[in-house]
Amino acid sequence: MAERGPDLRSGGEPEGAVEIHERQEAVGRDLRTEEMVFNMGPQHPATHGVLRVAVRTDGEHVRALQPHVGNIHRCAEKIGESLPYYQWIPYLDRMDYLAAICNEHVGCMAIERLGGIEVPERAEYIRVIVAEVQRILSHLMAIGVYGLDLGAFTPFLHQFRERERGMDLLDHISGGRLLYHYIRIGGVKRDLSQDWLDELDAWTSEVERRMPEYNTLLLHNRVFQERTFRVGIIDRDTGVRWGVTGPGLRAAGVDWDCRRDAPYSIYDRFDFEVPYGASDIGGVLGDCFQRHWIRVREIEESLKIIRQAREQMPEGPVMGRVPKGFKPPAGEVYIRGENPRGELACYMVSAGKSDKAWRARCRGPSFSNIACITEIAEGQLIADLVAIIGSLDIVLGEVDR
Amino acid sequence: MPDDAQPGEVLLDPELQQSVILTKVQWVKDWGRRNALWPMAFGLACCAMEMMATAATKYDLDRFGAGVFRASPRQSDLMIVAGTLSHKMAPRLKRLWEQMPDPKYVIAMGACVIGGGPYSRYGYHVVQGVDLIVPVDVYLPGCPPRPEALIDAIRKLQFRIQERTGESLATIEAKTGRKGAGAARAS
Amino acid sequence: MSSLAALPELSELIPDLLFFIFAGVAIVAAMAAAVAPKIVHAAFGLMATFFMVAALYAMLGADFVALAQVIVYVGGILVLLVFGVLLTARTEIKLGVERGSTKTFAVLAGGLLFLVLLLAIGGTTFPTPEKPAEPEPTTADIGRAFLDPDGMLIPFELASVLLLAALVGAAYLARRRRSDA
Amino acid sequence: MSESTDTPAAPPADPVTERALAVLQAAIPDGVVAYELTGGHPWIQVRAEDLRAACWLLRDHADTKLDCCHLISGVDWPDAGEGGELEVVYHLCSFELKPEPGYGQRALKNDPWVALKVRVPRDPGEVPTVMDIWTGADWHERETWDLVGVRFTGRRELRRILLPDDWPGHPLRKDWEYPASYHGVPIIPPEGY
Amino acid sequence: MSLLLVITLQHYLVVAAALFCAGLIAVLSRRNAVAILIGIELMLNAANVNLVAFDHYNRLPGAINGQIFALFVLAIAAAEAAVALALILNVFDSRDRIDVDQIDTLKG
Amino acid sequence: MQSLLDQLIESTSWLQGLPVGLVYAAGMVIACNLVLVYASALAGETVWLERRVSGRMQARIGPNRVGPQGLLQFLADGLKLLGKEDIVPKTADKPIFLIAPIIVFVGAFAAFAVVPFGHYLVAADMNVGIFLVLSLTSIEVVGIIMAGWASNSKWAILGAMREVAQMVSYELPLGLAALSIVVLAGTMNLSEIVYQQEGWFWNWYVFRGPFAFVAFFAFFVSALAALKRAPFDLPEAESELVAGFHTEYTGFRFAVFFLAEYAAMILFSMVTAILFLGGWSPGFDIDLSGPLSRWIGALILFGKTIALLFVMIWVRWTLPRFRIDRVMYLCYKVLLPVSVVCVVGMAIQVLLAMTVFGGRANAFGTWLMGGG
Repeated sequence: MAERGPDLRSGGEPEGAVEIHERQEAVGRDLRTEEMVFNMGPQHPATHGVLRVAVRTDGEHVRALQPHVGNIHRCAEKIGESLPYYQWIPYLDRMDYLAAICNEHVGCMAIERLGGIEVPERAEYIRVIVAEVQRILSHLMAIGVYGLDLGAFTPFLHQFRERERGMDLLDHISGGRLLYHYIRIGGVKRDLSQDWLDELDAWTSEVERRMPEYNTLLLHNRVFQERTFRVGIIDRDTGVRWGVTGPGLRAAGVDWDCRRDAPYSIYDRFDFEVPYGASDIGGVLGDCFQRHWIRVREIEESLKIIRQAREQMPEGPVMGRVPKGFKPPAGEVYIRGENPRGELACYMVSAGKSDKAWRARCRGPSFSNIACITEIAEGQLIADLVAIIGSLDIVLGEVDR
Repeated sequence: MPDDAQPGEVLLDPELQQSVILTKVQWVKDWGRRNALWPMAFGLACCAMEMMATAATKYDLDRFGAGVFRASPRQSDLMIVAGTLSHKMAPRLKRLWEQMPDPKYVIAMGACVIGGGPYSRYGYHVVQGVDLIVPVDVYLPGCPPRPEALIDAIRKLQFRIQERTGESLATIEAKTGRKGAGAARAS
Repeated sequence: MSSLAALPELSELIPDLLFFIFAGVAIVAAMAAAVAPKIVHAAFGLMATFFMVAALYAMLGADFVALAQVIVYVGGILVLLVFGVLLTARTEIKLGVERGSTKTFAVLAGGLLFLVLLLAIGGTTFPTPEKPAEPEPTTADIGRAFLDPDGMLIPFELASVLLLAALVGAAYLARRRRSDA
Repeated sequence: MSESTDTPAAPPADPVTERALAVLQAAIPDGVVAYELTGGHPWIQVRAEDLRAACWLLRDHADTKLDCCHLISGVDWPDAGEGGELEVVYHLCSFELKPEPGYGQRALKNDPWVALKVRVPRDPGEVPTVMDIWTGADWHERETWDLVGVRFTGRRELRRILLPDDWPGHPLRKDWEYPASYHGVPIIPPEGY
Repeated sequence: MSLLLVITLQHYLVVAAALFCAGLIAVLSRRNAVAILIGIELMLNAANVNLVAFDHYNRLPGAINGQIFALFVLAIAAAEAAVALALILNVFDSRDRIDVDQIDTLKG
Repeated sequence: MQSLLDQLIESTSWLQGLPVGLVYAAGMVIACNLVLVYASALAGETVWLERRVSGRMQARIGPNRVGPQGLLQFLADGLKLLGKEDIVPKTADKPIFLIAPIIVFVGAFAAFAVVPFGHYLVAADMNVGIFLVLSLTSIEVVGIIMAGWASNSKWAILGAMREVAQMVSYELPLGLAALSIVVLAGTMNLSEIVYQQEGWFWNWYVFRGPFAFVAFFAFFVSALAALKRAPFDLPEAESELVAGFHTEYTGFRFAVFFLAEYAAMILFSMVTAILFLGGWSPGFDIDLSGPLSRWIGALILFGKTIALLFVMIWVRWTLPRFRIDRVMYLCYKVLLPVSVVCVVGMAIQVLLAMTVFGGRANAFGTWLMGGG
């Protein structure tokens, strides 16, 4: 092993240099220390996967940065064009592997709309229930991993206790722990049993009981607050301009949630609040703390939705009529749904000739969310950069698709 | 265990086999190696979540001494390639693997890294198996494999280290000239 | 340490040996610090010198001074120096090589001075007492001397004022100049 | 989808798209090439040279205020026109304008977004950039260039984003061929897989 | 203590002289300001060795003036290093170099 | 040490035939090795303790397969690290890269020489004990900056810079908090300080007045920071700097860093126990100076050390990491003023005890003025 590079994750690659924003050229004489170019990632504990961020720093301060994505580009759109519609659903699962059900939900809705397939009432309720369970799981993960990014290991492992139980719940109905392929075109794979629903109730109350514990460890922790207050502020203008959606946008004070304001599926039948950023929560509008706070609040709201859906759920079949050799007519469809990370949108074009889509396009919310760090992380400390990337809660599978 | 070699037959020097003391020393060394497999904190995609779950509360990889996830490849012994390996990532993976000190082990976790998995047919950007890039010691199928399976893979690797005197696949390949000689397959 | 006085001959050699080790390493490290081509190596040579000098102090019975040497020189000044080196490392390439003539002159001057000093030391008879002072705890004595109004109180206070002035001055000089100010 | 409650015979027009169309037709009457106001996916198609004007208008006009570029998609139509066409679809939405009460319950259960389309010949496939209008369009444009090969003009740098810089071709073109290998690593699965 | 009979004051003085000369060489030959500072520290150390050695070999009972002087030198060295480094950083900041040959104007 | 050896020579016949100096030298070497082995093994077991305790705190189990209850885990880790390939990066500054871990190791382990494990159970009973501990631990900074610089890696150098800034700053409150106990005790000899705290637990220095009480916390927090333990673990913050200054170190050299870190933890826990918590004094009036009972004292000190180690682990696995500016804020605007007040207040307390409360004449005066 004679040949060993000098430093681990940097150098050697031609695209390693940071592109500099035009206005940063005039940094001038303020630089007193040596400027260094870091390559955070693609294997770096804080980049949540294989994101690579080239950072130009001045001491501890970030001068400029450029995220490089595509390290797990898995060609989901090409596969969507190459496979029949129903075979594409598992690939949607793998896009945002922390919110597989939500992805399936949106993808199936798009295909159903394209082919005019109706979904039974009970299946819609089941979809909402499992999607909200998935949202809680995803947010639990986001909260825990955010603690990990900030150096608090324990909340991360504690949340896994609840997360494992929730994953078991979905495992029971689908046979997979992480990726489910439970929601199918025209309905869901199988009905929920009474035992499962009882188990769901036990789990929801357990989550409700544990949330204050996590909040003590993170949300109300002085050190945590000092790390997140006034850090990585995404204000309304920046967020909208960059196309940030989900908790990131709501933390900026935008009172918008697809589930309530543009309801898909049957979300208009439930009564829930949409938490959004305000200056009296702590920190300032749109900072890392508020993003975290919104995730915590959304878990509570999801619990509400689950309970309501559980009460209202009618009896009936769970699978609609899907024609054999499903061939939708020519046309397009654009569906967006509220994923844990933001708005997932599916744009499908059918040429009407085959059982394969002509174009299957997905908007991963993380893709737009992570793009904005070039702007918001400038001038922050390196430690803050970690806090910002963590608070955006990206999943690289969805960024790269 | 694979069928191609009796433990200690091809892979040990005959001289080494005869020397009892050396064998004992080797046993102690291997005992250390197998009980302190520090994985690199290196996840690619979905399987990385299951890898985290394996290290976390319910499954607790740390019981086997394999729970010290090191961020630096210089300090890790085991690379769990968890997730889909893309062509863009492949050179970096190779580089990270090269930065690990010997003896080093690789577990290919998940269908994608074993042979491209679901992306094999149409996924133009997915490498058809991580063994095209680095030698793999244990293959762990599944999409994604369950945490129990990962624990099993690590146990398999531990047995393999003890039986094969700690040599990683890279060394064995160089010695025997056979590619893929002695790779194990977990459940 | 009282019973050490009764040691037989064998152990008498140990301090001598130690002295020559410490002194030798100190001188070699000092020369390395003076001529090492890399400034960082020079700084680490300096560190070795500091340690060895501290050891010499300890041999001279000045334990407090020895530890002060370690804590101030190694823990403070040296770290400052290395920090300065790291912050100005960009210039290292330009400054690594000195002009040959300057170097020769410097070594000549240094060697000459050393010869002169050697001659002076060899030619002088120092009034050495029969027995050097017994090594005893010096901390209390030093403290008393520092706070004795008839002794070192005023210089001590002046030194503290000096340190304060240096602190303020250094902070002022090294402050970040705002380019927009 | 539970659309069974109301499936009218004549589908109503999408109000947001209708408004956007009115705004566009008032300002750049020649710009709008075609439009579709009903159905599951209403859209407006503009000429490529009027795209930027249309986007500025839709973003800033008080009636539309489409302040967010939600998604940019490129679609390859190799059989359309002469030598094929590339279609770029901009899905725009607004966080400024709240949907009217009951918007969600309207017959067309849909979101308040507007689809703006532009079609250009496949070669050279040049479309003016909208990156300065919506900053977030930056990465979407880069991705569309990367995968579909739409050349966005007038922007800072149009580099690949997902694929490596030296990747051959644009994979989502319908006539793209799988290369045999990339840097010595095979891309096509081994025989008999 | 009878252990130091072989080692006399002169031994220490020679060590101090050597250290001083090393410092002198550094000061004379180097052009990097930090390296010159290193030389100065060496010279100060040499002085300190002398002070402590004289204190040890010629001490009146109860008086440890040599050690106290050494401590003063220590304090002054610390102050000097801090100010000098601040100056060097300042010069580096404005000139982008710490080469003493080229810092010949007082005006920054 | 001296007296122990004297006793040994008196009681053993064949030793009397040898030159005393030789016996002393051999005794010193053996004692040093014993201390080294003891401290290393303890450091190794502290790693195990940390992993088990953190496991329990995280609803996990922690290592339990290697040896009984996983007690041999550290042995496996150590053996493995010894057998790893030793990589020196091509662009590294080789000599400095190789020396750096040794300096860190020396800085952490040498200070054990003056730490008394029990009555007379001390390798070198120095009069400037606590001063030596502080000055030797400051050597560690140099080793770390060498490691960071020589690695020629950006993460390493950034970690080293953080470490230097943090360590140099926190030495001030650390030293001052220790100084307030020195004012009270009137000595820097660690054994002497423990003798003064023998008897009932209210004699422990932590309970002697408000300033000592505050100084205890100032000392412990500063020690946490100087040890770069979470929440002050910025120099090796995994999520920020990969592994900080030892990013490029492999195998044995990394193990040395690792061991030195845990040894320093034990050292500071022990010193805290000695300075503030009565050392080997069990908290009630009992004589532990006998040849056998001094080992009981050693066990008691060991227990106190473990308790403090547990607190360190507890803190680490509970709190998120500070940011560098908050770390500096905490040092210069909180701990430094507090510790200065402690020193001054302690001086006033001792003065008051001497003048107003009658000094040694009554029990309260004695309690208030310590040994000073």
